Amino acid sequence: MTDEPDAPEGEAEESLFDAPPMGEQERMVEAVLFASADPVTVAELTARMPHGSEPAEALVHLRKRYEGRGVNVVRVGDAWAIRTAPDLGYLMHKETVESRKLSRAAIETLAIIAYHQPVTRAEIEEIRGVSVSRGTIDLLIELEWIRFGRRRMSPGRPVTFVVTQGFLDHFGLESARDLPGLKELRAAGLLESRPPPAGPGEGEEDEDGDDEGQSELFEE
Amino acid sequence: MTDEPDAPEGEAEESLFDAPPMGEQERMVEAVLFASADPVTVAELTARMPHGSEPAEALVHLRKRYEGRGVNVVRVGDAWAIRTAPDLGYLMHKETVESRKLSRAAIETLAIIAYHQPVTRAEIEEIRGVSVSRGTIDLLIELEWIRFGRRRMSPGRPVTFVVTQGFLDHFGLESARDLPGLKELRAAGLLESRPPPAGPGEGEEDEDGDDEGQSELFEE
Amino acid sequence: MAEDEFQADVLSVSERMAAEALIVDVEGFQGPLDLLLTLSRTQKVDLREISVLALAEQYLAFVEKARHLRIELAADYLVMAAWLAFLKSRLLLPPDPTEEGASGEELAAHLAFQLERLQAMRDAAAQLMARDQKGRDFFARGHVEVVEHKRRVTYTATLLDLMQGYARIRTRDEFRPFVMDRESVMTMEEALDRMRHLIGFAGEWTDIMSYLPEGWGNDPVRRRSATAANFAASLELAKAGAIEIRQGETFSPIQIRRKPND
Repeated sequence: MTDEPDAPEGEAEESLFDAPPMGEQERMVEAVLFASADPVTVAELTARMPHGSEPAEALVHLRKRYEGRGVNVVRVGDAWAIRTAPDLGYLMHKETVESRKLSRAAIETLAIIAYHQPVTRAEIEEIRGVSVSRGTIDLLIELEWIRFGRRRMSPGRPVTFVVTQGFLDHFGLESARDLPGLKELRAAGLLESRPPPAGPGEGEEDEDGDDEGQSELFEE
Repeated sequence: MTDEPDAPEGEAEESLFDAPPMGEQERMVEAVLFASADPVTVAELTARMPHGSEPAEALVHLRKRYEGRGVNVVRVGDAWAIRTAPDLGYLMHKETVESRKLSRAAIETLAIIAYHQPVTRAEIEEIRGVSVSRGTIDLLIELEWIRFGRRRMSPGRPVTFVVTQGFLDHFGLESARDLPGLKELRAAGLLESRPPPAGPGEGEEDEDGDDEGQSELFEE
Repeated sequence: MAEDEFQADVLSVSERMAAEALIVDVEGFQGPLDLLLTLSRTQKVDLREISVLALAEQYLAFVEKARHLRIELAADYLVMAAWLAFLKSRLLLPPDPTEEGASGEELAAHLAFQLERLQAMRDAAAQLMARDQKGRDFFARGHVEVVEHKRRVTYTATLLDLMQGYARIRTRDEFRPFVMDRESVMTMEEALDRMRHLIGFAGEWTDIMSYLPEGWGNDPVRRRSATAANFAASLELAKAGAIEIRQGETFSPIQIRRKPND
């Protein structure tokens, strides 16, 4: 890379390429430590930073700057990282959640409740074509995504299920009515199936197609 | 803050649940923001911090503290995050995620949704003059840059699309109001939805997905 | 050549060259509106002051040229051409009070608006993509802190999972494989199964028709199916060396018997 000899420590010689000011180097180290998933060694910092930088010195400054702050610059083996101050660990509880993918049965059940609410268990089973296990309903209730709705005024007065505000928040919906219908899912490419059997829905040849509401009536 | 008679300072009858001093609150906010890769809302901060804390105020201090540093406190919608300073991006090549190259159609569709939100699919097609291809919307949803908004209260109640917090985060926007050139476009009338004048042969728009209510969208 | 002279009224040589270059690139356009926008650039004026009439001429010349070069244009382009031809006639002819709908000027103004809006969105998209982007210009926390001592399991599901799950259920019927009405159909397997059991008793030559199961001999549809199945099964059994088959002459009854082993 260069043909100059390694600048020995303590030499007063000016490098050909001026290293950035120490304040700037401190910023660089800060950004790299922040963005790295793993602790970073001084050698790695040196390799990344502009020629002539002194990350070891920048680290001393940075470490001092973070003393007593909510996060600290800590040494991990022979590398460096930014970590939460130990006394604030209790704030991190919510970061320690282990997330699991919801089972297919649970997703389908949840989807049916969202689209058909209020819906009884028997109706869910009819739509899914298989029985719904107790555990599935319990899990969805525990997650606070569904809750009991009104009892249905039919024989046996079965309970119904509806989705909760928590469900809407989690899935980024303003209301359950905003869930797209099948046709819209298909239009968005979320449904990998062939186009509907009815012919082309586009009305280009439609001479009197200026009535907006009309054309949809003939689709599908 | 003010000289109110019941200011807790030095008072004998200090509440058992006194909020921590502001400096301490700032540390807490700092720790939580550092620990999380995703933006954190003030509500989440309030929920995590001791009773009586004022994270919104702590954020003002913290933001100031990180001005000009290697990492900054940034606002993302109604949430907050710490991000590396954009001028240091070149140091981060190791962290750079190979982003999928977006097609021109996807980029234009994204921009139209951002600037016209909430916007229906038919409106996107009207603006681009071509139908939105399958998979474009799908891709943008998958990237978590767009989501479904409220249904439009127009005939057919079509679903609308809006941009997400993830979109704001990705493009470093505080809110959708900060989109570049938004004011000028609005002033020029280019964000109004202007229906085409009625005339023969003007019926090309196919407003698919426009049906009466949600239940009718389900094809049997 | 005659065509070129015709076009010379409306288009300069350079415009024609440009149009030809455009045709080669027709695949690269995102529809007729995109093409119109590109054509409008040759006018080198503010999109608000564009001459829609001239633009319509250019577009129609483009389509004409494509047709001349036998280049296949998508239907949208032809629809737009028809509409522009209509617009052109409205712009050129004095307004007919009996005609309904918008005037040529209104239609032209709307087209100009559409072009301006599309251009504005393109510029906006470019500005958006030129912004600093997360994961490219600025970065989120690389290391998400994990504190070991308090674990809670959460279940995640995305809206996409939800919608796809729902779509899966609601479209399941569409994907169910086609099943024939089997009421009056006998498969070869069924016949084979039956005959394997019966053939043990067939030491003598027997008419194959006597093997038809009860109730299959009268209804013509069932009889046909059962006969075919039995015949196929007989061939199968003969091939396996279980039976022998004979037929006295064409169309005479087919007879089978168990193959006398040892």
